Amino acid sequence: MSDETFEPKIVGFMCNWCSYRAADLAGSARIKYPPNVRIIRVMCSGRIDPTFVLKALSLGADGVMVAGCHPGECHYIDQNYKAMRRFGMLKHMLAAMGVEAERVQLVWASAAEGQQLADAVEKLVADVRALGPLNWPGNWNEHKDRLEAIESMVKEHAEAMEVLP
Amino acid sequence: MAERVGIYVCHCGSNIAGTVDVEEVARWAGQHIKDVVVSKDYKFMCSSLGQAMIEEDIKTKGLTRVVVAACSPHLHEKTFRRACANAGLNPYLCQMTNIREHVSWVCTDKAAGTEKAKALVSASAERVKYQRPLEPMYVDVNPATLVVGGGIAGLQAALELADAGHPVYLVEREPSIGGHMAQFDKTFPTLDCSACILTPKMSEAGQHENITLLTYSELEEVSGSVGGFTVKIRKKARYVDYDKCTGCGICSEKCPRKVIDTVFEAGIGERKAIYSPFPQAVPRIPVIDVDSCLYFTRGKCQVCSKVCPTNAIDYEQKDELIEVKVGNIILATGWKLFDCARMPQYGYGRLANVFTNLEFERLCNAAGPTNGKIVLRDGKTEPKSVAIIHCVGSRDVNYNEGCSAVCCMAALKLGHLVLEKTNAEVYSFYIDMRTNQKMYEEFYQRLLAEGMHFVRGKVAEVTDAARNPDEQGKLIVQCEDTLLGRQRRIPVDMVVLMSAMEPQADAKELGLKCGISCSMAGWYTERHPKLDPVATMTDGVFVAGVCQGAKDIPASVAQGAAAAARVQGMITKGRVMIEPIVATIDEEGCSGCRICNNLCPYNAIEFDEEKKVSRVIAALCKGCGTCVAACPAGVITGAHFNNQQIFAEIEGALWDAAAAKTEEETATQSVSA
Amino acid sequence: MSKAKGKLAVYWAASCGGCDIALLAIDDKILKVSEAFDVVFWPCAADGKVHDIEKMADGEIDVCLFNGGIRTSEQEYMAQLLRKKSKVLVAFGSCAHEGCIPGLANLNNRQECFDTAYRDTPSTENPQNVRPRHETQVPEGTLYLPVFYDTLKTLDQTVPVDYYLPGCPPEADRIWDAIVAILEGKLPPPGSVIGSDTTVCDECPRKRTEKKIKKFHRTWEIIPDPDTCLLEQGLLCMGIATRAGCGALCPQVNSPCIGCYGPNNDVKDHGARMMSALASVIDSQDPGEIQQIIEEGIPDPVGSFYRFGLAHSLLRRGKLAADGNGHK
Amino acid sequence: MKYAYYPGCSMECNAAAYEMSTQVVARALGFKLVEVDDWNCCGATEFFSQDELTASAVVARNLALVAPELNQLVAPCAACYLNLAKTDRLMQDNATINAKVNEALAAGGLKYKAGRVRVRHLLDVIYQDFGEERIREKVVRSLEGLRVAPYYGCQVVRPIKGDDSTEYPLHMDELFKWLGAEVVDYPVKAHCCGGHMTQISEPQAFELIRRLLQSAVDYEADMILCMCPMCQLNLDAYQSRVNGFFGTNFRMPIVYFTQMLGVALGFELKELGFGKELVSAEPALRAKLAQRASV
Repeated sequence: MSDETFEPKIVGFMCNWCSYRAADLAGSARIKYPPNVRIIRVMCSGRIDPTFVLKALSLGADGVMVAGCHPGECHYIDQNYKAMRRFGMLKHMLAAMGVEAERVQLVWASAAEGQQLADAVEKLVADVRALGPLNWPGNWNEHKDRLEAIESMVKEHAEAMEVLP
Repeated sequence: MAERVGIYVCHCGSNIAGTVDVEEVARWAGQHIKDVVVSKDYKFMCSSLGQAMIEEDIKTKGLTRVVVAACSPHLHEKTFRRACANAGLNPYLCQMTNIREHVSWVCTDKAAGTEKAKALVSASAERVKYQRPLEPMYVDVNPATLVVGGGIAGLQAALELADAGHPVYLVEREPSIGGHMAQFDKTFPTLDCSACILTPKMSEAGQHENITLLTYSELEEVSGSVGGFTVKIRKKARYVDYDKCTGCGICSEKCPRKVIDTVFEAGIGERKAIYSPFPQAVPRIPVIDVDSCLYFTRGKCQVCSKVCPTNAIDYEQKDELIEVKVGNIILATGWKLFDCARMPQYGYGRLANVFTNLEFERLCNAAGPTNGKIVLRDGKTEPKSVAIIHCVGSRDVNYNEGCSAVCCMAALKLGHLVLEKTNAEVYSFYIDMRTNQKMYEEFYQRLLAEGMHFVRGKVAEVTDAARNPDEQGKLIVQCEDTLLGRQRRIPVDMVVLMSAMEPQADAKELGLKCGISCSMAGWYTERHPKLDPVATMTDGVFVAGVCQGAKDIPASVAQGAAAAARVQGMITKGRVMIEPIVATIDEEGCSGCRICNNLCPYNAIEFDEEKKVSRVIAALCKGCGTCVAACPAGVITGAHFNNQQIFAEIEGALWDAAAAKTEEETATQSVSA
Repeated sequence: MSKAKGKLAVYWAASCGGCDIALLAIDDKILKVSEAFDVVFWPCAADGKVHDIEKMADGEIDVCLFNGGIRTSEQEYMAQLLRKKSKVLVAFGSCAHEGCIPGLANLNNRQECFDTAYRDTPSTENPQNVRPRHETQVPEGTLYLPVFYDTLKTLDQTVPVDYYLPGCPPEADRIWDAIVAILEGKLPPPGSVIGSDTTVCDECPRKRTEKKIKKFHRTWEIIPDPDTCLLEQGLLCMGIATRAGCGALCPQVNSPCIGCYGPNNDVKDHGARMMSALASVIDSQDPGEIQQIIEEGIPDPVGSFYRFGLAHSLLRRGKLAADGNGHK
Repeated sequence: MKYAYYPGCSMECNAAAYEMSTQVVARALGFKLVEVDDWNCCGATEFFSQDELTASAVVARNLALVAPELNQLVAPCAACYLNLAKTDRLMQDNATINAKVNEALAAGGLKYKAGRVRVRHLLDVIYQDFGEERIREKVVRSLEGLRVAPYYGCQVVRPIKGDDSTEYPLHMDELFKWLGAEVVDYPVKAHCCGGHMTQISEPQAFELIRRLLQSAVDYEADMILCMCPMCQLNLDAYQSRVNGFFGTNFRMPIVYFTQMLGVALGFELKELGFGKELVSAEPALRAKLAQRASV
């Protein structure tokens, strides 16, 4: 994939009360931002499980946005602090796995911050675009010689033993 | 058995169809998404015809799941859930895809918009297959209502509800109800006296059998939810026994300690250390200001106690925390004045004869510190010329971007009062004259006829740096007159700053307690700016008056009444539906590790010491899902947002990104092939 | 058990061999196994030839206990062969189940594995820098070694697996439970893990209360109280997120669970579950402090949370070099 | 504390007193000013209006030359400060200019990532980074009794919005209150000094200068404090011409704020460049501060 045509695929996990509504507001206000983020709604950023982020990356997402209400402004009192802690833990682990920090970003946006959310999307997309595709599933595809080696082994054994078609 | 999914893509006129090829999305979904048996596009899905189409398909085509790709679920989720229910499908088997706010309105390129819409539809379609039927839960509505704020909006709301026969708790931070309206002299455009129209309402509220007045009190904590809130209120110590005091006022009269009254008199008048803010205060029970009271600060005096005929003074009184149970809450907390010292170029605080509009209201008010005489800061000189500067701290990106809505009319009113009471020339410096309500423009015309001078332009500065003898000793208002197209310097004796209305300093904090948010400007966010202006995103919490946005008295009254009407509707209905989105713990799988026990702010998770398992109390659970994400054994399920559903949604959203996997899968098959 | 004897195969791929020993740890019950089965293939214990297996009819082997992950083309071939010849294929032990310690090498690529094994370890004496190669020319012709992969795969990432027997190694009692289930035909639905679906906490006698963690300790830093939950003492005990079945062996001897039984049913990613649970109870609301607690307390997050499950996790491995296949 | 330092051309000749006092004050407060190696013209006042892109490229070269380990650049001259800050802002906001400027820089083997360097005026550094407590500690000769009129001019306060008010700035006022001076509430503190109008239309320029001087006299100030070489030049050098033009008799000393800060920190007048101003500040200093120390 050449850089000119690389359109990052990004999954955004957003809480029902603030960040999802910020995205709604960005829409109502016709604020334009890159179309790369596909938003998945959860009730609270506290629902966001690191597994979701890993799942998205493992399926080929180039980046992930985790968004919630500002700290201290959670609709569920303080559950977004749990999101903050999990994000810190996840970030630490992803760094060890070699995933660039810019690919997974934590964003706080209140329901009134349509512009801020749009800006955050713009930044995330620009950051990921600069890093290039992640293509995580491609990461565990083996070199071509693996297939050849198995085929030659199958052939060798088949010829010797005449067991396999 | 495979689900039978129906997909409905809305054009929303051209709102969606303008930047998303909706026909293509529907066609693609029908061909590429598994288990889709119907995929259609339609001009307006939310119309009765659109809904009927879905209902018809559910019945005739045996749909078991429905996806509606249209606007935000916050707008129409209920509509489509109802349509499904009408056709006998559990409403929670319907999923909305937001391709308007999240796609068509934010995209510029139609091809990109169409691709994004496909991904979102795919996500919903994969998710909806795993959705489970849910039964809504109902709670009874407590008929009592809490109204926070005793200004005109809150008063109106409280009286409407009380008159309808429902109990109301009216909480007010100051010693008396009345709010800002009690400070004003006249009201525009009719010029009737503010106190004359307000005080009857105040005393009505004070005497109403259904209203419990909680003045000098503040909201401490809110728990529970719509229908059944529990509210903790701090009744601050007045140091006066509420039951013994008759409100005779001798204590204030005899109190030797005078202080500047920065609240009611806006800093230009005085009050005593034991005081009732104004003569018509409701209740008439005074309070002791401990920061200035001689007894509290120096340990001696006690004059008030000695003169009180009913022994009502109680220096030992403590703050009291009370708890009330209500079904709904109306916030009508009003506003505060912009701090004009933040615009030093206008000289407030530096130049003596620069006043705020609130100070000037008190100056004009016959019950105010000057008995209604308009005089300079020296307390005696009548000004010969007065400049009224509009938009101070409002319509200014450096302070408040929005318009304060009332200042043009208030400036006209103050101008009229100056013309009426003095011989001064009056200059109004305005950016735009906004007089767009009933009888407002007529009032503007009246002031033009009365001889008030109007200069269109934003004032650059108010200075005492004179350039010629005429300016010597005056305040010079420097301004570009945009109608004349030139700079003007107008020397005056007195300047009145029409200061912006700003949200209360603790508006955000109070909003959080009640679970509602503020706009960027700091006003409470209504559920819908046009169609639902007094409800909020939190069921059972309503807003009225200026706390929702700057507005004048008639609009505040209308909102107060509107909020009361909404609450009455809830009370009459008797019960409200709450979403069955709650967590459940599989007790078989729970090993009692107790990770989740500390995570719930509503204490909805209890630990069974005997069985060594944790359990969710459904009635307390608000469905945030934090415990679901935290459970290390994965045995907590969040209804409507379970792992399976979200994983499927992620997979669907990335339907076009998973290509790299296929190569691997084909490679593993070489032996068995 | 009067019916005809079944056929049993046991195979060893990328693993330490502990699983073969564990099979013997069922003690004299092994005799009952041999009463019920003819062992047709068990390279670790008895002589056997691949071509004997190749000559068998498909599905001729009743049960194959396969331990070890898939690191080379030969192992992949054997996995495919045994899958084809066996009615029931059991991923036996943590390596076949989730990659186990050999899977931790997925943080590196082939080149780095070879550098470590053939150059960097202190005990290596390899002045000519000899490395294994797939093809080697000798006068007699070409010799082949299996291809060594960049990424270790689990058995079920290679071929369909019927049952999993978790553990590093599986506990003798659990092995016997599984054998009994096989003999009595009382197996759970295919695809299941044979074992409990609760977590180690269920078997752990320590006292647990609500959790709040201000600091994580490494095992050598503190001597934990013997009666209190180890996690509550700041030790990174994986027991909360790890399938029961071992009888909480490690916590019973004052050592935190390291997670060898893997996660319980329906959990997609063992490490993520653990991270999520652990992070949730960190006792701080300050982003800087949170980061400090995490980074100082858990210097090796992958080794801590994915010690056994990296190859089977959602990401499966660390990021490879830019050319995509690790051939730096 | 260490900052990159961009002196600009004025500091070398007509504002030598500013440069001298800046260096003395920096040493006394313990911060290091590392001069940008091989700096060039800041574009002065008019260049940006003539050719924005070329001006940006010329100015950006200075930003690019800031040593990589430093991320704050201090400019004492108001025009330099504004041009440097404006260029950085322009490059951040305008991708085209950013790209073209970097293209130009690349020709000289340089590059500049917009936003890397925070451009600050000297007053802001002293006011914010040292702050009241530390400055008060350093005062050895209080300016008590001296009435000063703080004059900010235009370029430092506008249009780049800092932390001070853009309409009625107060930081210099506060700084001199810490030093013990009586700060007059100088209402024309951010008005125009005439700028280059002196070269175009003297009557216009003289009127602007007269207003500033008159206001200082009205408020009984002993001197006007400047933070811009252009302001100082106009108010000081043209004062006698203004007197001639209007028949007035102004004798208002115009000095740099760093000079008076230096006095408060206990330095000798000579070290601070006093004596270079045309309307001597010495009589005022002697009269007001004589009894305190060896002025």
